Amino acid sequence: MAKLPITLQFNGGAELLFDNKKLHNVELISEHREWTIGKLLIWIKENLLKERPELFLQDESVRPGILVLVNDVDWELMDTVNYKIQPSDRIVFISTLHGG
Amino acid sequence: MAKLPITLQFNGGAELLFDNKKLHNVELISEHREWTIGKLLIWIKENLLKERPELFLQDESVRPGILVLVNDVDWELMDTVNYKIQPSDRIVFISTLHGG
Amino acid sequence: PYSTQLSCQEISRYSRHMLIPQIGMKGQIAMKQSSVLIIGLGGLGCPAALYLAAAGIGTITFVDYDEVEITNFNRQILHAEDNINVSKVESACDMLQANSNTLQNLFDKNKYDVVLDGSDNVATRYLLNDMCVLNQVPLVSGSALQMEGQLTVYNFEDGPCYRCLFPIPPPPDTVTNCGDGGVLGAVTGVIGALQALETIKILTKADNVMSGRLLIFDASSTTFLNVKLRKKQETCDVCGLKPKITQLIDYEQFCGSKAHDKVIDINILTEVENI
Amino acid sequence: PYSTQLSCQEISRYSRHMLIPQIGMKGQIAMKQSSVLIIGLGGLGCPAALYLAAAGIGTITFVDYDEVEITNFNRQILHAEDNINVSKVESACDMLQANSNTLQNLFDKNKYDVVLDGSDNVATRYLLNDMCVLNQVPLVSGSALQMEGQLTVYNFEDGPCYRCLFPIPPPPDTVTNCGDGGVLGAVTGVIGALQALETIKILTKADNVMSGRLLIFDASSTTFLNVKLRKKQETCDVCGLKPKITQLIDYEQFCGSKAHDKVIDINILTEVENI
Ligand SMILES: [Zn+2]
Ligand SMILES: [Zn+2]
Repeated sequence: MAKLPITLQFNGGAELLFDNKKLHNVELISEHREWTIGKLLIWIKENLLKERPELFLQDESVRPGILVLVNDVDWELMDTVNYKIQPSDRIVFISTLHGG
Repeated sequence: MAKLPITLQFNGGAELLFDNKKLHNVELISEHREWTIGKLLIWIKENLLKERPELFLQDESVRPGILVLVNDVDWELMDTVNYKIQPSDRIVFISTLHGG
Repeated sequence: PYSTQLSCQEISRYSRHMLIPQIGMKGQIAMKQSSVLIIGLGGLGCPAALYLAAAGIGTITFVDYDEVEITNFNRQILHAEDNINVSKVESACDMLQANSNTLQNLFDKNKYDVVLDGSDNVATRYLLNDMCVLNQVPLVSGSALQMEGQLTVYNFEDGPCYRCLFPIPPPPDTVTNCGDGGVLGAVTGVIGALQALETIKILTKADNVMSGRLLIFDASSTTFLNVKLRKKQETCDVCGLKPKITQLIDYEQFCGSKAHDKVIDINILTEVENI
Repeated sequence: PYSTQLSCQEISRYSRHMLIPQIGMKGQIAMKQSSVLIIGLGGLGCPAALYLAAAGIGTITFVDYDEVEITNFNRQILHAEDNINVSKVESACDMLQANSNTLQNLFDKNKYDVVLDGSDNVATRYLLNDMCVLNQVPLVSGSALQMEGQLTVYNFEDGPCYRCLFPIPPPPDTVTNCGDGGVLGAVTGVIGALQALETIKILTKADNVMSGRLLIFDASSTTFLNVKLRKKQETCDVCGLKPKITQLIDYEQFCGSKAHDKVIDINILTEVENI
């Protein structure tokens, strides 16, 4: 049961769903299977997300308007929900802003 | 003769002494001895600095007004000229600006 | 004069720009010959307009449907206090001592080199994106809320457009505007000045335009994240290989929300002035 | 009114700030009761002054010894075109509709909560640093040249002062000023707005002030480097354990150079106005 330490970051208002805390250092327990971001989203829903999951998740992905970044790179370039999480990865969930 | 690849960066006008090039990827050849920043300064003088070394170096260190950063940390916190360079280090030499 | 394209007075006025190697006389002439459209004269549009006017852009066109209110003064630095209830476009033109010239179908009659998005709602952002893709104009996009700001350039070279990143609009109840959430003036100042910078870089054909990258500014820690974005998407509804959107649509319906903050009247662009 | 310390009009005016959790009513009242000194009304001082005035800082004092020139207009956005040859302090006060009030020995008569350094030469920077250390006031320092800018806060809590970082002034022939090298207005806009931000953070007792850190802005790539600096140095000549400097010295002699850009008359602070 190896441990997979990663950093989660929420910005652009997404942190409001997580006790207004932007940085979360978490340890995933990796039994046999690998951790993908898809799996991480479910873990977040079950472990971190206190209320109104529909403001964060939709159809097994993030809701429209949230951008996911893996080590400062758009997850679209990293195979999105299928990306295999590595130790020390920093995964950022950023809600885009529209004000001006 | 192991190779020690590092990135050198010059900013704030210091790049003018280096062909106006801000980023330099270089490989130091590490024979037996370790490379310190003190030794690197001499290497820079002999290999990269084309003219007027006194605008960059003074008394075996950088001239007043230049700040040295090792992986985004002030070299004063890293033992200055005695810091032992590690592979992939990014060492930034920044000339402070005074205009407004 | 040193140049047939710049007067002696212009050379004095812009000398501190022309001394910069990346700008030079060539860049200054390019800026003089350029035309920029600024949408929204709020927290972002005000500083962006100030710095673009100060840089000597030849023609700047403003669009804003709103009037000046007292709640704007914490950040909308172009509007004078006696201009409460005056249109923002007039108020900005007052301040920049500009001429006025009302227009209707902006893109029909004009070729803009850059559009600068300082709007404050999702519907306008999709509208401007599609307008820029259909007219092949780069879109310098800024946004801000509370203590955060974001900056990127859409539809520039092989970089993505807004729809490449966000094919589906966010659910309306997840969107907070500045009227509800507040915004720090200095944050809009940083982002607006950065929008002016990117505009100048595009006009002067500089390298490293913020296309395919997103700058995320967190003012509460004074940190900037610079992240790499996807390229233009082949599947994009407007800039992709088989675009479904080939003319402007009903953006309020598409987003399920009004362009509530009134930066722009989606149907008729009424208040427009050039400087 | 909701508060005995803010009028209804002030509550409307600053509502977009007071909605921000990190500011709130408490922060707004703190800003109203604060006094900030801005040195230099050039490229940095202009946007900083605009955003601080817009944020509702109670008293802002300007110092600048210079007059408005045509070469300033690429970046010094507070000065109106008809104000050529007018003092910069007067010109800024015109624009911000401020009252004027001439002072002499600023620090003798006033307690500033923050000093904002928008000066443009080495001698003034050492003078302001020592003045702030001797009077225990944080110094929000910005600088810019061509396409680069730098920002940090000196003399705040256990962070370093300017002399901790730079005990010895740079050789005069290594210093380039904006008159020689040029500077992009949008770059001074970004740094000036960030100086306003840090000032507001200090006044509202926010976390993560840019003390012990340096922000390095490269506009040619739109990248920001945020680096960690040394702490206050025990050996520092002015803020250390055994300071050698216990009163102001001759800074032009110390630096071997004139305060050439005339931001401040080192001997007599002549042009000063409060808003
Ligand atoms: Zn697209
Ligand atoms: Zn010190």
